[in-house]
Amino acid sequence: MAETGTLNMIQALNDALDQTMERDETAVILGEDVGHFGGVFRVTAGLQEKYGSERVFDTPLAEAGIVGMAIGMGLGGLRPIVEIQFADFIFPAFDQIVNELAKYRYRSGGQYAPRVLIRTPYGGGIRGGHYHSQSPEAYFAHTPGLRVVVPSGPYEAKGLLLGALECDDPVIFLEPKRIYRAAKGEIPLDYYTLPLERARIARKGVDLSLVAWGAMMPICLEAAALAEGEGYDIEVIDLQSIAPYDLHTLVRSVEKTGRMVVVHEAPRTCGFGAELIAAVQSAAFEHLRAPLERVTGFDTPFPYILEDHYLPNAERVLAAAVQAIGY
Amino acid sequence: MAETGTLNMIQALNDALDQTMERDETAVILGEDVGHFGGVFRVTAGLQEKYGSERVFDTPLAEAGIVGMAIGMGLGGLRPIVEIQFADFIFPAFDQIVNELAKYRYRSGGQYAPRVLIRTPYGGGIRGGHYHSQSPEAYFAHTPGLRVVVPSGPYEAKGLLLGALECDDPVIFLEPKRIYRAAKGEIPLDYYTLPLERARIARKGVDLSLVAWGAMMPICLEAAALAEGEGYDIEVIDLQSIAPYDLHTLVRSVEKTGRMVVVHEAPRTCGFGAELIAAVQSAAFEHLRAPLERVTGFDTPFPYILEDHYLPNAERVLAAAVQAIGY
Amino acid sequence: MTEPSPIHSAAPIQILGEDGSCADEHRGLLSDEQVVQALEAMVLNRILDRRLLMLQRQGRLGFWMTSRGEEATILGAAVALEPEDPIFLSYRELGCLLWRQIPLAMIFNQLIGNGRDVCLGRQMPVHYCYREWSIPSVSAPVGTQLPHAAGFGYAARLRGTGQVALAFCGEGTASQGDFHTALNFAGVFASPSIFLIRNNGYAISTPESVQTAAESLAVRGEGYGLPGLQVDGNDLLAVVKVVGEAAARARAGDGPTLIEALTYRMGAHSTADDPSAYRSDEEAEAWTRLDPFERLKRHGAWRGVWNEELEAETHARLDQRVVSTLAECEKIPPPRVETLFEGVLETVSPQLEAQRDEYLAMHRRRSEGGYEVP
Amino acid sequence: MTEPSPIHSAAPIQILGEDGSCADEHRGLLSDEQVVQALEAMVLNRILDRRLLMLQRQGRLGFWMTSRGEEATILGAAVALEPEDPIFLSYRELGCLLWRQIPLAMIFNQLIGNGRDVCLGRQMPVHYCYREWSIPSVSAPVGTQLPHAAGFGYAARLRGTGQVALAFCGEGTASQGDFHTALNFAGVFASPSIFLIRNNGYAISTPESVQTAAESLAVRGEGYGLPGLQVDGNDLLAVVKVVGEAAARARAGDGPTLIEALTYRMGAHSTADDPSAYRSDEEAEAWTRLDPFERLKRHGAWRGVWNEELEAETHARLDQRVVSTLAECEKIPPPRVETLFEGVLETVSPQLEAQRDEYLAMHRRRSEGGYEVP
Ligand SMILES: Cc1ncc(C[n+]2csc(CCOP(=O)(O)OP(=O)(O)O)c2C)c(N)n1
Ligand SMILES: Cc1ncc(C[n+]2csc(CCOP(=O)(O)OP(=O)(O)O)c2C)c(N)n1
Ligand SMILES: [Mg+2]
Ligand SMILES: [Mg+2]
Repeated sequence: MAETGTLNMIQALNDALDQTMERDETAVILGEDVGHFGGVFRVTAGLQEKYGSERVFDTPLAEAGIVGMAIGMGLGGLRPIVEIQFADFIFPAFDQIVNELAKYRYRSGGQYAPRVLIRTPYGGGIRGGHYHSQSPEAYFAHTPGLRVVVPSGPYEAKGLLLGALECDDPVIFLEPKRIYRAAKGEIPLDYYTLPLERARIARKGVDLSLVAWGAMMPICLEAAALAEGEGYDIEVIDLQSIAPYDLHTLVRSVEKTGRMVVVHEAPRTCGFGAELIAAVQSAAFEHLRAPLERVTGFDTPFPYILEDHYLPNAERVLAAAVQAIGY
Repeated sequence: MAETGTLNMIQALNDALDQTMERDETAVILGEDVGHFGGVFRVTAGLQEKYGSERVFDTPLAEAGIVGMAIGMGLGGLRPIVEIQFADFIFPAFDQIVNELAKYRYRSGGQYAPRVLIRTPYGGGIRGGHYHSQSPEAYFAHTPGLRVVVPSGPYEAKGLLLGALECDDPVIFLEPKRIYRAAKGEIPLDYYTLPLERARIARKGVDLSLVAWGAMMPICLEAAALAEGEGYDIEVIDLQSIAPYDLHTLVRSVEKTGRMVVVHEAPRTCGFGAELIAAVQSAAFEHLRAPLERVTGFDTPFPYILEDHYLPNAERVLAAAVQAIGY
Repeated sequence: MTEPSPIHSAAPIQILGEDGSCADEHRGLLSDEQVVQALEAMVLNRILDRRLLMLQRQGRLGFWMTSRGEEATILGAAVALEPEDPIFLSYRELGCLLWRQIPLAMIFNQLIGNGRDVCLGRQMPVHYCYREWSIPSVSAPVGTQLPHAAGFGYAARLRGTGQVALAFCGEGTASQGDFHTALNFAGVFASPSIFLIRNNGYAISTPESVQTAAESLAVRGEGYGLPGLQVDGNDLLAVVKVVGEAAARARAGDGPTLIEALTYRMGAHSTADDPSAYRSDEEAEAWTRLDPFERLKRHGAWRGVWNEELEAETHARLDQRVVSTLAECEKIPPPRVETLFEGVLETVSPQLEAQRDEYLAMHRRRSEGGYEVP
Repeated sequence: MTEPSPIHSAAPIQILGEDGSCADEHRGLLSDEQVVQALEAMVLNRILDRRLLMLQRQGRLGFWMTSRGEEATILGAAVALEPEDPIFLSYRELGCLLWRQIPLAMIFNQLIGNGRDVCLGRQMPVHYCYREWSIPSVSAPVGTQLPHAAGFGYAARLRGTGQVALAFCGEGTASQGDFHTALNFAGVFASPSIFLIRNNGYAISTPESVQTAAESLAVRGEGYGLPGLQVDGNDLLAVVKVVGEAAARARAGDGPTLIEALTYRMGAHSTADDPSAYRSDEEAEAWTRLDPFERLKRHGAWRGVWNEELEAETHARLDQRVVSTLAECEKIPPPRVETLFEGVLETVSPQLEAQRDEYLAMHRRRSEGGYEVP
């Protein structure tokens, strides 16, 4: 029987990287402070020591350079794994990601498909203010040619990261830093992968479909537990893959519940919740018993002191859920 | 009575810039080839000659530098008007726009609010392939702190540009280059402004609300005319301002028609159509008689040879409209 | 452990001797009074670094970044400029605020993010903005401020204000694309601006040697058609001289200057960092011998305007002020919840308005008696 | 009209004399056979420039960008490299494809975007990609290819392939942030790579003087710790020498090189451009005297391997090949509509699948008898 261990998300990610570096000699890890220091969140700790500074290395402080260079490394036959220190700092590399990485396979008629995976801690909840809290998933989901994957716990983190590293597509792998250490789980120590683009039903229920990802999962589960106390039975779905996304699972759920609330940290307008609602209302129109709603960050920059007001919490989620159920 | 003239969109924009440069001595125009040459689309033609090369000038070829410098000029009391040669080339400046320009007012508690307007030709229909065709409105609409404005004809172009130049917010002004010269109109030669964030009902109708912006407007009007031949009476709405957007007008329309189709060129997933549908289904749920649908570019990079298949046309719009009406 | 590279090879401009003396011709760079003011600012800087670090450890402050070891570079720039010259800070330049005499309470209000913070507690500590003192808004993405300085300089010239814009950045930040566009644009447009690299040897854990293979960063100036100079960043007088001359050139219409100040980050990168994980004690130790505060003290003594009693007295006085001001500022309640929704655009968008109204209704219910299922 | 700045002040490396001669020591840079091959490639290049321009004017081609005047720079780089060395093109480097003997038909298929284009007609003309010939994909956003070359070089060294990556860019493009990060990363990691600036005086209408206030672009090398050289870009032998030496250095583990080739864009920027709006006839005229084709012809004659008959014969033969190949390629139908939906990711996403199915159903109805209201 496979061994298991109690790991937090950072350890699970580190384990996935370690196993990849071990199995795939073309894999390299690059980013700011990822080498000797092991990354500001320690996700790459110990890897430079183990695999050498040619395969795990610090870069100059320039995200556009990091991603641009990684694309070139991918073209040259390596499997670069990039860390962007905070998702808020991915924007200097936006052109390289959106105009180059995302389009390289398509525009070359499949002759080149640089296998670049970009890991980056994202989201709020750590008192990081404007620039250590943003959730940029919608930007990337709107960019054809990218995968966007978000784990919600250690088991998912390891399995999805290994799954993403097996696939040849460019991946934006968003790590909910707020639960980096909070979420611990008993997970297999062996190599395993989770399928991409498959949503996970985290809690079964019949009254409402609550959809979220990353650090909003514990919030939603908390809200569902509170709702249970009020006599409501909520289904909670962990989207896991934002792009492509598993519409099928959502639609099946909403066909049953007739109601959906999407929860995300990013600002509401044109966030990924909008996409899910637009798609679900089209596919499950006849089954809708209430408007599909969103509980999200507000249309403001991410605040510092008032962060707790900005971030969706169980109370706000519960209120929206109850309102939808009572519609 | 005010004089009018027959102007195409380029001339109308040029006129608006000219009048602004005349009235506001803090206004300056910068960008690649905007000076002596007057811009690759000639929107700034003649302005350097008239206002001098300190106020209308070519920059080095670096969009991040252009926007970054414009922000600094704004902080220093100027009113910079930036041209990004094609919207596809705005991404090197994405960090400056999203992390700096959009957040400057908020993060400084209103102490500084750089008045930067960024004009850029966007959209397909000119056989421009991947990199001369993109429609990036959703990226900016998802970024709190920016206005996003899109004119659909010469009258709107002049009035909205002058309106945008009067307001103190950062504006992304997207110009549908496909109809730069095609659309001609009899417009006032005097100074006038159109209000921002107000949608325009371009055609009244009762059977369906067709919502679009920019170069999709003529397509929608064509589809509505075709539909009329089939006996359907379609309301066509020109959104004009993407951010903020005029939900009120949409909801009023859908309350009447019970149906909505949104048309845009950008890829479907998480495009701005998703937002409109999510918001309208929430606000007008009881009035919906059919699922709200989208006719959009596909989730692929913008193609070259197969562009005509990619871009929404009257046929596709009509099909979606008729399907919704017949639902 | 990765061996840290030897730091700073080239020979920078220096004025202050080992013993605190300087050549006669340089004495006039600062008046005796200014030397005392600078020493007072350094005393205050060190007090703040110590007290705020403590405060952070006690959980009373979210975050802090010390500038110990870099005070001469930071202060020197402020000293050399006119008060109306905007200084685009990176984040580690508390000394500029102190030199400009921004009230301590205003600084604390920002750090705490209380209701009197001019920025309404919207940003993390050290992300200052004080328009009244020509300090534009600090943001975390490094390097973004550099083209702003180029643009501000352009505006100042066009509007005839006579201002010169100075932007700080770290040597790590000089790797960003924004560094390139800023210096290149500044050069092309002869913008009255100054770019001052605080080369303190590290970008978090990453040593200078990973940022560039060049001999120096100053040498990049030539690639943009501007003077590029290295200065001993621990020598206040040298920094004042170099920045002052750059400012004079800029004001005379001779364009921008790149300055690389060689210094050392004596403390951690921030309160989230532990430098012992990536650099040797000996290295840090060696740099304490070059401590800019000690150096300026010797200079003060050499001039006969500073001594231990004066320092002790100053320290006590300022420490007292810090403690009492802090206590006052900590009492101020946080910004009103409503402020979260204000000032994104000039007016509140209909979308945000709806979000605000919905949230505030819930918030009021909550304040009036716990949360409530609607 | 804005007076165009005097172009190129510094004295670049030169080998070919006015009369087509060269010093004995340099003769071996190219064999006689290679000189003839290069001349043939130039003849073909000019034929293509002329024919494709015509084709575009006739509406049979969407777009074209000539490289007239810059052939020596472009060809020289290809000549100096090994066939497996990737060349990251900007867009104006047809000559590299010709030197690598990519079949004309494959080039035309791309330009036309027909169903046999290896890239399936997905990009505008001149956005080449030929993996078999180590030509990665060209994209329009200028400068993005530069860090790719740095990264490719890194990969080549780690994998021990012995390849050197070369990236072209224009002098305008050297203003982009990607230029900075590419050269800096290449320097720091001693990536076996070469960065070759085609300084042709203009970025569309913008003269070189607006791109930089520096004396040269080559001087930027020092700021990244790499050799930076200027070469006469109209002198094929000089380009071959400089690029060849850079490649040898890179292969020996001595890292990257920055080369600035001074040349001139004799034609318009593209078929969408008219240069008479922004530069004087005299200037363009002056540069025809430095035409790299004429110069190489004189060199061929000096070597005794080229003459007018040979040229006429070559021209006729190649022109004939161009015309007949073009005719063949124009007959090939466009890519199938289905290809629009293929290859975005490794597999078609469910979202795109739904879009495809819906569209193809409509498309089939349409093909079967005009559009139809469902
Ligand atoms: C664009 C961006 N990337 C990454 C970071 C995270 N980060 C904050 S400070 C820092 C190091 C900066 O080093 P340097 O420029 O040398 O300044 P110093 O801290 O030494 O003063 C990094 C990587 C950031 N703030 N912005
Ligand atoms: C990022 C970006 N901005 C703008 C453009 C539009 N554009 C295409 S070519 C060009 C000029 C390029 O000049 P240069 O780098 O000197 O190369 P050259 O055309 O002279 O060969 C411009 C501005 C672009 N393609 N990409
Ligand atoms: Mg540093
Ligand atoms: Mg050029």
